[in-house]
Amino acid sequence: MARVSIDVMLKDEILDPQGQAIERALPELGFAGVADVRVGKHIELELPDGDDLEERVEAMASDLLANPVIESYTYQVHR
Amino acid sequence: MARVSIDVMLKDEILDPQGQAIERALPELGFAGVADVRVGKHIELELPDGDDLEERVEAMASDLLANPVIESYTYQVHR
Amino acid sequence: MTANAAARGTPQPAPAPEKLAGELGLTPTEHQRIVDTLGRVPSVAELGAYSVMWSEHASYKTSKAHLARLPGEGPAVLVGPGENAGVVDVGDGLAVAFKIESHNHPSYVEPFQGAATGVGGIIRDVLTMGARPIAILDALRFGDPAAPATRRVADGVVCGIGGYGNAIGVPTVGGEVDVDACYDRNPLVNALCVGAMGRERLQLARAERPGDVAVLIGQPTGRDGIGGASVLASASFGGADTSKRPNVQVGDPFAGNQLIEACLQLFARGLTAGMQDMGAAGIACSTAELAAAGGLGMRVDLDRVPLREPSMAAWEILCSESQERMLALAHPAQLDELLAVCRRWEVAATPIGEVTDGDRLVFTHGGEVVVDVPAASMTDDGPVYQRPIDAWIHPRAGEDVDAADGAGAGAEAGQAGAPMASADLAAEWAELLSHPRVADPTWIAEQYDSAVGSATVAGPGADAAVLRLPGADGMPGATRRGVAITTDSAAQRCALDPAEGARQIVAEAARNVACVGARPVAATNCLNFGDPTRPTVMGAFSATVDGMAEACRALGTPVTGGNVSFYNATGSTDVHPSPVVGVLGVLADVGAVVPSAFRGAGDRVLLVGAPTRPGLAASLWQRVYGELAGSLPPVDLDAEAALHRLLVGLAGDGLLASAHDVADGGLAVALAECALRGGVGVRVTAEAGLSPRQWLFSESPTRVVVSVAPPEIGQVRHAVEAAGLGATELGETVDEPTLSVDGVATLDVHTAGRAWRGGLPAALGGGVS
Amino acid sequence: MTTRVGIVRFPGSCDERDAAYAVGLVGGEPQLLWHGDADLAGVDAVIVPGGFAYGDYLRAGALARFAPIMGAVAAFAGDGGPVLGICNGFQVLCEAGLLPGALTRNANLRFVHRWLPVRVEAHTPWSAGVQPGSVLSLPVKHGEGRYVHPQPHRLVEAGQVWLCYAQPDGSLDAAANPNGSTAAIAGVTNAAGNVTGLMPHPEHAVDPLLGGTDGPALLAPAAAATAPAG
Ligand SMILES: Nc1ncnc2c1ncn2[C@@H]1O[C@H](COP(=O)(O)OP(=O)(O)O)[C@@H](O)[C@H]1O
Ligand SMILES: [Mg+2]
Repeated sequence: MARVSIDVMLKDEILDPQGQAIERALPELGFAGVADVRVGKHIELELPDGDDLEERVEAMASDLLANPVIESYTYQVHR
Repeated sequence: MARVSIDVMLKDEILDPQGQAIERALPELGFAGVADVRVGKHIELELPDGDDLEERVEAMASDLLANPVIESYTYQVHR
Repeated sequence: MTANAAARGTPQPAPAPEKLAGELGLTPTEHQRIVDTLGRVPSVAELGAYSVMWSEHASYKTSKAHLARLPGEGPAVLVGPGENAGVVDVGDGLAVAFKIESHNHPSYVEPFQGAATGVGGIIRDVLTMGARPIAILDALRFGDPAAPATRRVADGVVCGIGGYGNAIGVPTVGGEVDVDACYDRNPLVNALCVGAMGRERLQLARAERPGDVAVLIGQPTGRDGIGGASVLASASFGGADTSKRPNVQVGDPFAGNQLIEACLQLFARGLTAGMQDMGAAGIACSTAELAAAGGLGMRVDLDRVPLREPSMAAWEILCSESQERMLALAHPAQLDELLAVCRRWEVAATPIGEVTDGDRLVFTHGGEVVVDVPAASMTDDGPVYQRPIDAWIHPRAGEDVDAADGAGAGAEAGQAGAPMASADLAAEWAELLSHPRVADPTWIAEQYDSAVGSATVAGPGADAAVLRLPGADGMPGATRRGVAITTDSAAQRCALDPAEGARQIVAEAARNVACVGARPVAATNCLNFGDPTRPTVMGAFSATVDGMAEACRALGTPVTGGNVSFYNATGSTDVHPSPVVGVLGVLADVGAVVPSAFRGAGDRVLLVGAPTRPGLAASLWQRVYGELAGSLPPVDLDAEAALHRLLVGLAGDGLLASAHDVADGGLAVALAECALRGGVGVRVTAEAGLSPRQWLFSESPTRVVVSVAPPEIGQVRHAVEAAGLGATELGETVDEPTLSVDGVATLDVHTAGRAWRGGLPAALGGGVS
Repeated sequence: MTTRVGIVRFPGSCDERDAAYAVGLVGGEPQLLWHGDADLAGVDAVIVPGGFAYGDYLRAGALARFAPIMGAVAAFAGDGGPVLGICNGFQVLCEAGLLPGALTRNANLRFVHRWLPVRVEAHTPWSAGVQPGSVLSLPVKHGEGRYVHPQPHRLVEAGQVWLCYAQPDGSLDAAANPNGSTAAIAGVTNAAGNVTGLMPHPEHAVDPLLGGTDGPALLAPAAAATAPAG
């Protein structure tokens, strides 16, 4: 089994209301100068290792975990 | 400015229905053998660099970004 | 306007304008029309603005000529078609704004956000009129449940509507849902919003005084939804990455909630002199419409528009469809107060221009004039088309299916025509109850907050939703007065016979409103059709408009607004002609609402209205057991109007324990719904003269099932007679778990309930959130 | 004298007018409190209403707890003043540490709006006239109402479980639990008992025209002066 973590983020040009709301709140909480907050999903999972591991992860990410119209993803394999 | 990414995950003992839903959906889409799916948040932000950067990030994460009753966090600084 | 007010000059001509115009979807004739209007070659920004303003979506260039045939005026209508939403006088100094709109295509690309922004858009349309949005209804069409994408799309759409409506704090109180393979790759997502206000708060989208300041209120402008215009990126800026120009907008209900409260404050304090929401074609559209409607000009400095991405070009700023934005006009002396109100609600507000004498719409960017056009050339004086029309004729229209009990010639042997044992009719009854068209909507409705606002006297499950009108400050309980609202559609009927289908949809919607005890007063509609360049599609469109116009005139429900959505197709197959009608009714006292559910055992059950006729063409029974064919029993609009008056009268006199219209699935389904909703059994006897299947499942119009306490029977009969209608006593409600039609079919409540409650989750549930 | 009940209005609140309507119906005098103000204008009780404060972005209630008004609410609670968090308000009070535990996404990942039976487990000022064991019919409407606590038995032992999702006869089972809450918990109190929070909406159950009238049983302080509970 391999451990994979996948980050799914809204594409840069897509509005991220959640990130914006956090960014606006932070100064009031005493954290000054924080910028460009973006919030996405962090997914961790295990799957059977193999030569086609990357391929399967890509397919899973683009078919289910992310909607390519508005989201992009990156992943890391921990073998 | 430093770029920081923070992953916030539900603690292991807390039910993660989103992870479970993905785990159930994957076999139907042809991805067999996927296990132990957990879904959390991936937060990216920029903040002013400085000696106390780690301290500030920890404070932000524990005061705001994660709720210690149910969540834990890890972070990475990209300078 | 300071530095840039001085900006002068003529907008720079676009390179290769004809080619660019073509890529933007403008025809050569349309391009020539722009050149003739301006007397010069248009700039890139001008081409972008004209292309979105003259798009089918924004200009109604294909439908305009036909929509003019709809009746738009009536005694209660304060604002008819043309404004952002229709407005109706509901008495006691109160007015109600309402309108329905489609968000079909975006909801296939990104179901959650597509549906969410559809809800946001229609809420802002109603808000713009000065009204507090108090209710949403959603009319949904999904593909065949067996098709691979259907559940994902359905799940995303329902979550999107709830995600936006719940969080913005406007209750979703009703709607409808259906499935058909023609919507496999083109779901229909139509959202209707109702708003309430004092009559004196009415706002019009019109510039009134030169010198008034144009203030952009709400979210910063980003590259959202610059769909059609995205070719500009590659065409004029050296192949910029077009994937960075997503056709999808993202909604922010939180920002929407703040925007509602800020705008209502502005209206309450009289701080605006015109307001326009920003939907399709964003700043270009809102400025052009405000200016043109007032016969004035406007000058806007695009450098002042707050941007999400600093590098946006002028045409991108003009055409952006970023959500949760409004354009307000303010007298300069009131500007500071306006800005202060927005600050309090943490809503950004930025003066970006001013109303000018004359008729020119002028945009400057980077110190240069990038657009300089007559405002009305973008709005009123755009192209209008009379597209070729051919009659829409369904290949199997007119077949005598009712003689074969509805199945039609193509149906499998053994199901058509052959005499049925009563056990089979019971099985058919249960099967129909589980069809998504009539099944219990709880699976969807539970995902919506239908209660926020404390105004929802009747919500999902009622024939029409009923809302008790709030006070000017939004406080619940301010009056006893209420409005009823419902949506209806019948795409299969329209596919067989668009004109008759449209008449019946209006009749059914108004009947639903009358069933709860409200007097129908106005309508709105959303016309979802296929490719208008096909003459038969235009034939169906035209016939639909005629049928709708006739019915709306006869039933006293003028059409105060609506929406047209063309190019709905799965692959190369157009969707059925799919008009959706919303009808609004008025109740003097919400305490007199009539429920659709039976109230208890021992009440008499009557069928009131027109007699039951053979009517399985386009019925739910035919959809399940046959193929679309036949001719519709026509609706008698005079009898229909009489039925509505009768129902409102009976409700006002408190004579009805329940009332429910007979529609999809016929009497069998109507009786089951009354019983299952009320937790009461029912025993009836079928009338003679029709085959049992026709009697159970015919969908012939103008019929209502009512239940009446025995002592009131005489009075009810008398009223029915006076109305020139018929009433057949079918039987009574019983304290037994049975739905029984003597000698024809019997279902136990448990079986019926399981079919009815399980239908929707079985068909559409299980998508991954 | 009528009881003055403050209702906190955050950016993104939705049910504050509903709460005010309910307070008025049970005989109290509602007063909206602005999130940016730092005092409570001398009210006798505080309701933190439902909705989506700050869009519920990040986590439900996470951003609202930093609003200036919350300092005053905490001080009022510390002095023993009655505070009630409804739905989003419950989430805010948990995030603010005024109530134990946390609220997470419903187990089936769907928003749920439904009337259901709720059993009262403990005496609190807000349910002063209600016997523990009573079953009330109330609506829930939330997407993040799954109550989580690291040691639920401690809460039970301390008498801090206020309300549970139950069957109409008062029995507890999984089918009665709409969101997967630990131990079917629908509402809790702080150790002192004056701060309470619940996911169901008593303010939406005060008007026979709107579906039910069990709500006033959980709004006792609002009614105290004119209509003694019980
Ligand atoms: N998509 C939906 N959203 C909310 N409510 C719905 C939806 N679909 C159906 N309903 C509700 O279900 C009830 C029955 O729907 P329908 O069968 O279309 O009504 P009718 O038989 O009166 O034409 C109505 O109260 C309607 O508001
Ligand atoms: Mg109907």
